[in-house]
Amino acid sequence: METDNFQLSEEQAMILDTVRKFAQEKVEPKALDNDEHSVFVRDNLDGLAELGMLGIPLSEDSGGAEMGWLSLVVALEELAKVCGSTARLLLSQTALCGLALEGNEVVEGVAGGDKLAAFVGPDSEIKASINGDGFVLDGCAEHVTAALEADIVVAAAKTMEGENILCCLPAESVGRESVTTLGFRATAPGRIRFEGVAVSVDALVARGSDADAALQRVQIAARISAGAIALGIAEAATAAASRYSKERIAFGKPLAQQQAVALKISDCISATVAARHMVYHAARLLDSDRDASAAAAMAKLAGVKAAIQAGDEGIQILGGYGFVVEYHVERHYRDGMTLANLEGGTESLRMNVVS
Amino acid sequence: METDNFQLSEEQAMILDTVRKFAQEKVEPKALDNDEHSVFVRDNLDGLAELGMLGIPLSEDSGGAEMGWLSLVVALEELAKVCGSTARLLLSQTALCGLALEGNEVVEGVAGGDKLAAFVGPDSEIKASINGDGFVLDGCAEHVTAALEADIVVAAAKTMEGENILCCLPAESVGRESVTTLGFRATAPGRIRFEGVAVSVDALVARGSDADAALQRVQIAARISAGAIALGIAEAATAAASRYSKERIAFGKPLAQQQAVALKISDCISATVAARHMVYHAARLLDSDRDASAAAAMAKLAGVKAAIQAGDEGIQILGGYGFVVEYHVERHYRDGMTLANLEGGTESLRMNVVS
Amino acid sequence: MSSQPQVTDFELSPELQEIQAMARRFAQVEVKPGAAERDRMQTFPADLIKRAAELGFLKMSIPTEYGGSGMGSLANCIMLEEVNASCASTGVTISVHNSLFCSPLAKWGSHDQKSRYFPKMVGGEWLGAYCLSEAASGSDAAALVCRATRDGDNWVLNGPKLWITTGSEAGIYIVFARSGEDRIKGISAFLVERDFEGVSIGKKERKLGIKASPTTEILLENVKVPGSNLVGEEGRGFSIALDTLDGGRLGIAAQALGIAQASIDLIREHLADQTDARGRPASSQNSQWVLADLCAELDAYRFLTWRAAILRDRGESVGPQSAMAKLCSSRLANRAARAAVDLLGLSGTTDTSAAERLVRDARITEIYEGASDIQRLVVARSVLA
Amino acid sequence: MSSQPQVTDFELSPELQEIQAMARRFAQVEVKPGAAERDRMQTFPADLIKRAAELGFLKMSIPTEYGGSGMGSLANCIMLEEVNASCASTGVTISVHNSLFCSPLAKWGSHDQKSRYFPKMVGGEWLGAYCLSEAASGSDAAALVCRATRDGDNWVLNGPKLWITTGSEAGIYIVFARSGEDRIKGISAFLVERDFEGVSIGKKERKLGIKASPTTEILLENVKVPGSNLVGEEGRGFSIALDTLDGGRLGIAAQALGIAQASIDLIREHLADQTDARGRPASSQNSQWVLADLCAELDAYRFLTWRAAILRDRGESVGPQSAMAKLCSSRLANRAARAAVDLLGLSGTTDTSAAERLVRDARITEIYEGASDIQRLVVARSVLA
Repeated sequence: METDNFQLSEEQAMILDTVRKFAQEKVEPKALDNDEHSVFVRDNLDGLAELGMLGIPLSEDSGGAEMGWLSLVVALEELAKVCGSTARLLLSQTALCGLALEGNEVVEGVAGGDKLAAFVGPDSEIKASINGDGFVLDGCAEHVTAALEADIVVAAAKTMEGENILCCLPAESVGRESVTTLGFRATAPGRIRFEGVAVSVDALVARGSDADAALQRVQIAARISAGAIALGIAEAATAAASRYSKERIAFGKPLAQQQAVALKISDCISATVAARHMVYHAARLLDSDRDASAAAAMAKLAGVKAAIQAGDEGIQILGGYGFVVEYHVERHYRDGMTLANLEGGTESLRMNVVS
Repeated sequence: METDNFQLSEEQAMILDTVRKFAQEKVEPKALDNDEHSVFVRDNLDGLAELGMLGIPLSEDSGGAEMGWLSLVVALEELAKVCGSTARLLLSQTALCGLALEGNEVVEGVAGGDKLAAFVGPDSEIKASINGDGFVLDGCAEHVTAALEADIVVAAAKTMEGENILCCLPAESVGRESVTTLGFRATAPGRIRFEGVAVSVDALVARGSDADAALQRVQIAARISAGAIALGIAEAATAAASRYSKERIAFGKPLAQQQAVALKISDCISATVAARHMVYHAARLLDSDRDASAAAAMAKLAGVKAAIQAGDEGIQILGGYGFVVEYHVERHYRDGMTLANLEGGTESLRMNVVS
Repeated sequence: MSSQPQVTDFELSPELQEIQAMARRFAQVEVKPGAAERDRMQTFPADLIKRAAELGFLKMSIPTEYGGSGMGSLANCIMLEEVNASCASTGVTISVHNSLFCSPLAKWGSHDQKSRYFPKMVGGEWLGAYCLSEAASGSDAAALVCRATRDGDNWVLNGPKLWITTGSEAGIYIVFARSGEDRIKGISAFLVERDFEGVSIGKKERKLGIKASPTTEILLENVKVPGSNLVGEEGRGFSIALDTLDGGRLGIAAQALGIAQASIDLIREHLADQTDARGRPASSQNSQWVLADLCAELDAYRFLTWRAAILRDRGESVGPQSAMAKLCSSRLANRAARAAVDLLGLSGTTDTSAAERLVRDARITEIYEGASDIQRLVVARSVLA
Repeated sequence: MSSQPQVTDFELSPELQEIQAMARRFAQVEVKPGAAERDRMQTFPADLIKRAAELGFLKMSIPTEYGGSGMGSLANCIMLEEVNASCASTGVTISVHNSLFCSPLAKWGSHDQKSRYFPKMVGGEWLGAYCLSEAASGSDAAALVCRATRDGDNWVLNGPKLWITTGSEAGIYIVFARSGEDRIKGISAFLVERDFEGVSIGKKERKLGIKASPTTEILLENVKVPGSNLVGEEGRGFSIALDTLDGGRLGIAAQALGIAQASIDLIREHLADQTDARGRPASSQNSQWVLADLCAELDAYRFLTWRAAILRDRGESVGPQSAMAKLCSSRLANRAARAAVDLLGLSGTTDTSAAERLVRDARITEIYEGASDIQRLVVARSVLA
């Protein structure tokens, strides 16, 4: 399962090496503890910023590195292998908030990591009503990454007339509550309430067809990015199961020699390889300015499927050890299932493939 | 689902166009009838030979075109969209018999289409016993493509001591019986019996490590090729279901507007796209002389899975129309299931991925 | 028998066990041997149907007062599972006769109708068939356009019916036709004899499976049907059609169980040959695991089918229970047959084994008498009601 | 009650219906409200266990002559499904006490043992636990190394036991230890009181689910156990362990059914809000279809579980039937819970709904008391025997 079969450029290979090293040295040691005690992984985000790995796909004008989406995919995949929360936070900061703010003056702070941002997407169906030149927002977003710690909130909302708006608000202007989540527990997830939140003209990032276009860009990029995280999760769970199966002796031989175990691992590998093809392909389409909409939906579907399958089978192969936190697989399983519902649930993505 | 997203070379695009035209004009019109009445599709093979499309991946020394395995994949995929049997016959003649005979003087006749060949692979576990300088073969191969019409039989066998041999025999020297098969009914399928069949030194193509290497090459190439056929079947069944769902009105609207139908088609598309990535990737590995063993196993698994899924769901979407021969999908379903058991069954391929 | 329990602590009553044993003997000894040949040649099993009649299998849905045995749905399911395990074409012929013709006639027909027709059905002199589907109305059955026009005391029927099981072999049909404009209440049910003038057999379908059971078009051209052959009241046709399908689905669920059982038996025999020196299974874990999963689900869905049949025998409405039984059993039949093809290897794809026929026959069970999506709709509506 | 049918035509006897109603009331009114909080805080439901004892739920596997109600496996399953639908941690505590401790003591224990211990178990004064697994012996249970050495009339036990449900809350354990060299016949079963010298509670596991049920190590260091606490004969331990698991698996199957039912209820409530102007379901076909599939399978696997429990109540060996029930039910529980997470959207992944707890709790049902592959092995061996 070497990624070099997948024809990465030298730049991408460099990013892979840098992020892998960071992930293994800085992120992995604390991943279990951060998840178990819901410790926000801000330090990992800062570390990535120092390495120049925060604004990978964003334009140079926005303070990004303009290295393309496949580069971000590679970085997310590596991070997700050791800590889904860190990868999730990077996705939120870059593919959601950073991309949504491109062209806006705030974006540099986001791309550089100085301003932590949280994203409320169209899934949350926030309502906007016209209020003079600006708007007033009402509604509730149930599960928002970094909600509790963000400096700013980037929110999509829709008017009664069906016009999309995209705005950027100071975090103090919205209601924020802690929620316990199934996965990504180290991302400071929270519920964000909009109860008559005023949006001034200054806070407006885009509206009408500009907002539509921005949200469409964000949707596609975020789905590909989520696919990459899923891929990393799938690989980590498969690797953990494979490792355990070679070490664990049962009925006089390593578990790996039980055909039933070998077949489970085989199926996880196949699903993961398929997902990698789909995710990389979608990222390449996006990087070459082609329509990646259906490819992005398929990439996220394939990734999430592989992640849940590998998490599920990984737990099964590890047995009791799979059910406890120390072996990480239960975390991969929870993160995978959680990812399925973010950036478009499975049902809506399946519909996107045919529409 | 355009193949041009998959970065074909100009040569490959040319093959695609040529074969697609041939498939649509010559093969498709008779496909239903050929299958229903088990008419052998020799004329299609001859037509491909005339177009120079028979020995695509074989070396020039062997009378082939040396255009690589991805080129064959593209050709098989196009043929399988309209007639699985024709694709299957091309696979047998080229990826099984032609490749197995490379370096042997007989190969030119096979690559050019003058000599029709049938292949008995290691799956059939034919036993070889030493007989002077040669061997005697015993055993039975249950389902052999072109068995009833072949001029020569290329057979693998194994001695008690575990030595593999590969030989080429005149078809008259083996017992041949007609069998009714689930799919690929227009390939003149048959049972081949070896009851003390003598193999002279002249008939021996390879033995020992040479035979091992040849069989390994054939196995990988044949699996990738089978994956390509599966891909074509999956695409055809998905397309038939999609077309029908747009035309058929039920409950006051086209079937395609029923979400349950749309989701079935969506899942078939995802499975097919994943399979195409896997098949093309494996072919490219083989074309660049890299180890394609696991990739070939995964490619065939993904292809067959997509083919059976699309055949099954296609029938379901067409309802009664799916169950009758005129709408082709039942044939795709039968061909897909049959393919699963040829060139290595699902269980053994899944084991190959991890070994 | 309705007052006695039919299933106690998950075991059939002695009476039902007897029917099961008789059906199994018939199926294994008489039905199984020629099944492959009949499939290949598309030969209707006329002799077997006569034998089934002799054994009383064609009069099970006919009340005792008309010469039947009035055994009910569960007995019918028990018998049908056994027959279908040997030959799905024979099985569906009996199922349609019992569940889709005799059963609605017994429930909705007049004394006169029953007196006239049941004597011919009891011994299989006439087989019954069910004409609901049309070219443009499958799952959306209420979209049918076959017309029934009043002509004095008679009705005149016009329009082709499609996908009629036993179409060319039946002596009589229950035909659903449009007697009025209302989408639902404009449909009535009629008894149409094969020999009525204007009835003819149209195209015979060339099919994936159940090839020994003729599926044909039935063409109705100015067919004069006596008023006395209207089943139930005018405008009740659609509810008769749907209620009948609730029962018919149990027959198809039983068919699916039989196909699943036959597939499992094939796999078991295939694996039983593979033992180690101590006589323990030496077949692969994969094949054993697949077998275990199939066996567990077969038992489970058999109970689901029996439960629905018992409720129907009590006269209760069984829409969702019957839908559950068909939904699960038909899916299992296909999974089991595909597993048999898979695990039998190269023999699985040739007529050396029955697997290739089972996998083709299984496929129809998810389609006819209500496709699986319709079953899901029925269950979901009931759960969300 | 063993002479009376427990299930007639797929309906529970009045007595069992009463137990079901009582358990449902307890589960919905008392168990459900605090379940999320107990999960989050990993709080053992001590008060609820007392209430369960008051309702008689802890004495169901204890014979009447020792103060129990001797209700048997089916009653136990009926009760457990209800409790588990509200809280799997509470459910497994009761299940282990009944199925894994009281049940083997009733079946294999001496009169002296029963007289000494059952009075403490009847009212929940002591909870029972089951100590089979060790760090290196999970599915391969016979590989256990915990030693039992003779010392005069006593035995001395040494070695840690792992994955002990209710480990830190139990008053007594049935411990399986190696009293001889033979892999199978060298294992014996002992009753070990929590307060015996040398017994201590080791590490408490941090788990994915059933977090209100403490899973701990039990450390045995030179624990002196009187000879009178040997259960059954010396060397019978492994067969006692396996037979006990056949029964325990039914408890886990019931737990899985409860989790599946709770997941289905969540989905149903979520979809019930979505109706069109005519009050018909307006939720997506996808969600309705998923719901229909789950409902059908739940009914089917409940029957599978009941069937096995009835056979066990009759004293028959139920290895394969019990394995089928656990295999299917546990898979369904996970599918149903994942579907709930999926269909509830963003609320499915937060503690706004119970889905995120159900999906975590469900996961253990495919693992403990014999992982699914072991169930498949049991079924396959029996089918191929």
